[in-house]
Amino acid sequence: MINPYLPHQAKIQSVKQETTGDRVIKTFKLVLEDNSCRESFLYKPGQCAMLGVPGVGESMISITSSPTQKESIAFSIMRMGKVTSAIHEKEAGDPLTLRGPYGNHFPLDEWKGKNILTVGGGIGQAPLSSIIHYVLDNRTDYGAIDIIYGARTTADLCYKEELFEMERREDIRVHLSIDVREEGWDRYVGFVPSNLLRIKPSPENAVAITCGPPVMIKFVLKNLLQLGFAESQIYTTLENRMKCGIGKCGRCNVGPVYVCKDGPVFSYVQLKSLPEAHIS
Amino acid sequence: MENYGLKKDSLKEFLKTLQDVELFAPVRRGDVTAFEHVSDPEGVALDLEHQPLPAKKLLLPQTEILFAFDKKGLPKEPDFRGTKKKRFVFGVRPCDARGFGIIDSVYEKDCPDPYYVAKRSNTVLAGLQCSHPFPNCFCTSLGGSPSSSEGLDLLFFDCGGSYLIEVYTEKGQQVVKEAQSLLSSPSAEQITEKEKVVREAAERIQRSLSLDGVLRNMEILFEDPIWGDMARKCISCGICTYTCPTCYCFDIQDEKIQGKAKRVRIWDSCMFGEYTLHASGHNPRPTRAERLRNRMYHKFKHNIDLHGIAGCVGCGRCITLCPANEDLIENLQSIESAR
Amino acid sequence: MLKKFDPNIVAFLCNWCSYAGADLTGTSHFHYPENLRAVRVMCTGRINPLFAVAAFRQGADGVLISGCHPGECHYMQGNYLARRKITLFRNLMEFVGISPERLRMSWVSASEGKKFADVVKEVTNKIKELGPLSAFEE
Amino acid sequence: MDNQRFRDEAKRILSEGNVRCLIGYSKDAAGFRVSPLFARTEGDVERLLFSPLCNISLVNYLTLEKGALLESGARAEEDKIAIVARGCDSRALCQILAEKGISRERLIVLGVPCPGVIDLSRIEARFQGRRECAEVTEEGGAYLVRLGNDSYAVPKEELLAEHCKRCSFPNPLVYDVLLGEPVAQRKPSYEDVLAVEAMTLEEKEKFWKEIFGRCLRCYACRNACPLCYCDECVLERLSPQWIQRSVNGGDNLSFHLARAYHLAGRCAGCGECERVCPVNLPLMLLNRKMEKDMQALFGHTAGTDVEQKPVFSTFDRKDPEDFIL
Repeated sequence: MINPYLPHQAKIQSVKQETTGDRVIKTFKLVLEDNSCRESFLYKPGQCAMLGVPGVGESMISITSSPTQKESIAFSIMRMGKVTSAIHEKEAGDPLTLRGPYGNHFPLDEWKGKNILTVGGGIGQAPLSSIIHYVLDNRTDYGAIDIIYGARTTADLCYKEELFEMERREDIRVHLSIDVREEGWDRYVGFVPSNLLRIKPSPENAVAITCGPPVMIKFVLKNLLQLGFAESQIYTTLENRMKCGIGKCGRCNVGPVYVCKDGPVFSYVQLKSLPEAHIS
Repeated sequence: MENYGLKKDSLKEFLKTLQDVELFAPVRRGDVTAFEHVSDPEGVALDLEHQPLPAKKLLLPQTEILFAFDKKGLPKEPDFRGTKKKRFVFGVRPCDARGFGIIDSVYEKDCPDPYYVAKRSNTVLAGLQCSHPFPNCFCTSLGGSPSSSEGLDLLFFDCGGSYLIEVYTEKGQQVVKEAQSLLSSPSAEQITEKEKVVREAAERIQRSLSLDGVLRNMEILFEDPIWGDMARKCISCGICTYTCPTCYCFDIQDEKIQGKAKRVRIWDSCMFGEYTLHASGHNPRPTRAERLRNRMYHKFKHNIDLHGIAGCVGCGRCITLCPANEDLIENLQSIESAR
Repeated sequence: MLKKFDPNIVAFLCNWCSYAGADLTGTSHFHYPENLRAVRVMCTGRINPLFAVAAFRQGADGVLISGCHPGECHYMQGNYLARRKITLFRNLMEFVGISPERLRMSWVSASEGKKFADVVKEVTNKIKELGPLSAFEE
Repeated sequence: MDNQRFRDEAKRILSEGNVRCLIGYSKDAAGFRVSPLFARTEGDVERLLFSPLCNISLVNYLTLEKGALLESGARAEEDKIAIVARGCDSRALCQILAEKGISRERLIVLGVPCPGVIDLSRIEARFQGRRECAEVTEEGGAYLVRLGNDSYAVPKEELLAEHCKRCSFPNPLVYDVLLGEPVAQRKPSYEDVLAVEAMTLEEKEKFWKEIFGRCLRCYACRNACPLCYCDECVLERLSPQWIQRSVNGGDNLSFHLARAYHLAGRCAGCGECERVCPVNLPLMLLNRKMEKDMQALFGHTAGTDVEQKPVFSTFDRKDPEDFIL
């Protein structure tokens, strides 16, 4: 019988500091040590994995790379608790443990032919980044791509260089924002939900995926509906404290669903049926 | 089904005869009893009333090492079977045995838990019929009974001077075979007596509830202030969940002693505030009201929706042992009568 | 043959006196047993007996807490406060069956290198006499 | 105890306007149990009572009701909570007040001189299987127990809770209203502690190993304790993690040492930790050992003076130091 608690060995290929300030985010690119593990670790955008530091513990982190990026699996991690702090101490070449992938994923096959809108805030861009890379690597399968992303300050923006580069591309529209005015910032200043209303993306033949702080998600959902998006066109991801990743340890439930195995991806329609999700 | 008679004063001898098994049974610890590995059956104490922990802990230990790490930080392949010998658990309350069925629906399906499954398949459960159910027992309201055979390999009925043993499974038969010399065919009197104790035990159940109205009302009561009122007495300890034969939630922690690290899982309780606390400080269930509500929904709605059975067997421990007198039955009745 | 008992001793040393005293012991080449693991704290008044509990659980057979002589605390009264806490905690230890000799205190100033060596010798010998600590085993 | 006078006082207090609720006792519908009642209305007050069955300390509910109440320096115009306090509960309140963990202005204390309460497990065992709503009064050294149409006289000592037998603070120290006449004080005695002290170290280790080995770490002892009101408990800390979560001899010993030490010089002797323990650990032994030694070493008795400094934030130059090298 497979032991789902037994993690695989992974090596850190590179570490990139994404943000500065009091909530440091770093992106860790990992490579599984074992060849057969590498081949069997098949994931899709939206899925998560348990990252661990032996002797310290494990944390469930969403995968920020796309399965089309074969060379490594990337995780963007905010320094927060005991485990994420220990991971932040690690450097390229250091080992970490990895198990997964866990949970469901964004229905990217169903979305073929549609326009994709992502609305992210802060570290919430991590799973959205996986979608963006996947869609860009399968560009002809999808329609227009709009990326709305914001953070408190420029120091808190993840994937800056990459997004600035995307801004120059013809086949994708990037709308960045920060909450408070800063010198040298000529893009939008204000909260992400307001930026969304300002840009007014068309709901026609589109899906919208949002991820970020709970309060941002709440207003983004409201504004998407106001823009004419149907409930069935809206997706988000949830997070909760997790220990096992396989629906046994109990704590990540939102009503009858377990975020680790039934989530983390939920459509607005599903969320509405979960009073504990508190979206309305 | 096979059945046998066993003289009461031969019970200890019967247990001693079981050579190829490791015996687990309740033993006295202070003024309560607890299931433990028993090397000398003389120590077996069949006081099932003062038994805060059900036999659950034998298949789902409170602390279980998932694996140790070697010096390089690599996990060492664990031996989750623990013992090569079969385990024979004697003196299980029928309600607790039904509890395993509820845990099975989570632990044996949909990515099975190897630690639990290994112990489960290696364990023979021998029940003891509850001839005198306790004041807060309500198993009969949840599809069980003091004489339920569900989940058991064999069941002992106390017929005064002797036991009548019913054997339900091949696994149970295998074990009993070894003690054949102590067993007899049950006499007609024993069978009559057994029927009498079964009938009388069911009549002795004093408490009951109906879940129909509860299920209906749970559809509409989620945001009701009833949960705050209900949780007001609760002191957020772990007694109701730890002593529950169907609660299975756990925490995973890495622990290090003198540089030797291991990953352990330890029972956890949804009644603790820390249970759902995010590292960021956000807590989706920050107060006692949300936590008690979650526990009630999990046991009496979600479990029924997901697995077709309530997450409760009516053992009454959470009522008897609650320091604040939270009464599960009264709480369910107040849900039922809320609208 | 029985393996010789080599005790683990954890010492919490005050930054302003005993830690410097221990340094002086080294530079003055006074010899003392090598069983000691030193942890520097800013003042003995900062020490919670939980430090000792954690040390014992982690395999220490003895704990030494060393600070400034009475009246010489850098923060005026930290050592007096520590004395109270440790006095009581030793009683608690004894009550649950752990020899209080496993938790010792000493006053060692920055100039008392010799005294520090003597304290460590005495503590180590006492712990050797008591043998390994079993109470904190699983 | 005159329950009518009690209810009249309660009504008067609740009618004063800025009282959020009155925390008292009410009889459960069946059996011997008495539960906390959070009274707001006159109707609630009719259910209030005090009887020898009131074996729960309500002090802990001040923390549970709202953390804010316990903030020192909270503004007086904010709402008040009224609480029924027996001798030991009043002592706990006194200790919390001395620690400035509570604001006196926001409390209304209904003190009840308490001749001791009944151990629930004893009375449930004595009347096994009876589920009628019990009514108990104390008359002349005996409990008069009424169950349905039957009534029984049971000698007091047979049912009295263990910690009450050793209570030397039966009369409230801190109160706004005193309900009933002061009762006779029992002489302090530490025979239970002395018996353990008389054991050898090996005997003690064995004695406590068996006890701590039973512990389930359900934390009911902590959660029920009126003096355990910290916002964040050391047991929940992950870094540094002083006490590991594993339930085994060593970690359980660590936990109980931490618990006993944190209550040293603070325990009010209410016995809640023992009452709530599902495996009946004699935790008061540890608390009482600390109480006894505090008294002998530093002349400190917890919860007797609202102006008293916490024992570990003060010192005497002449404190014992015979163990210091």
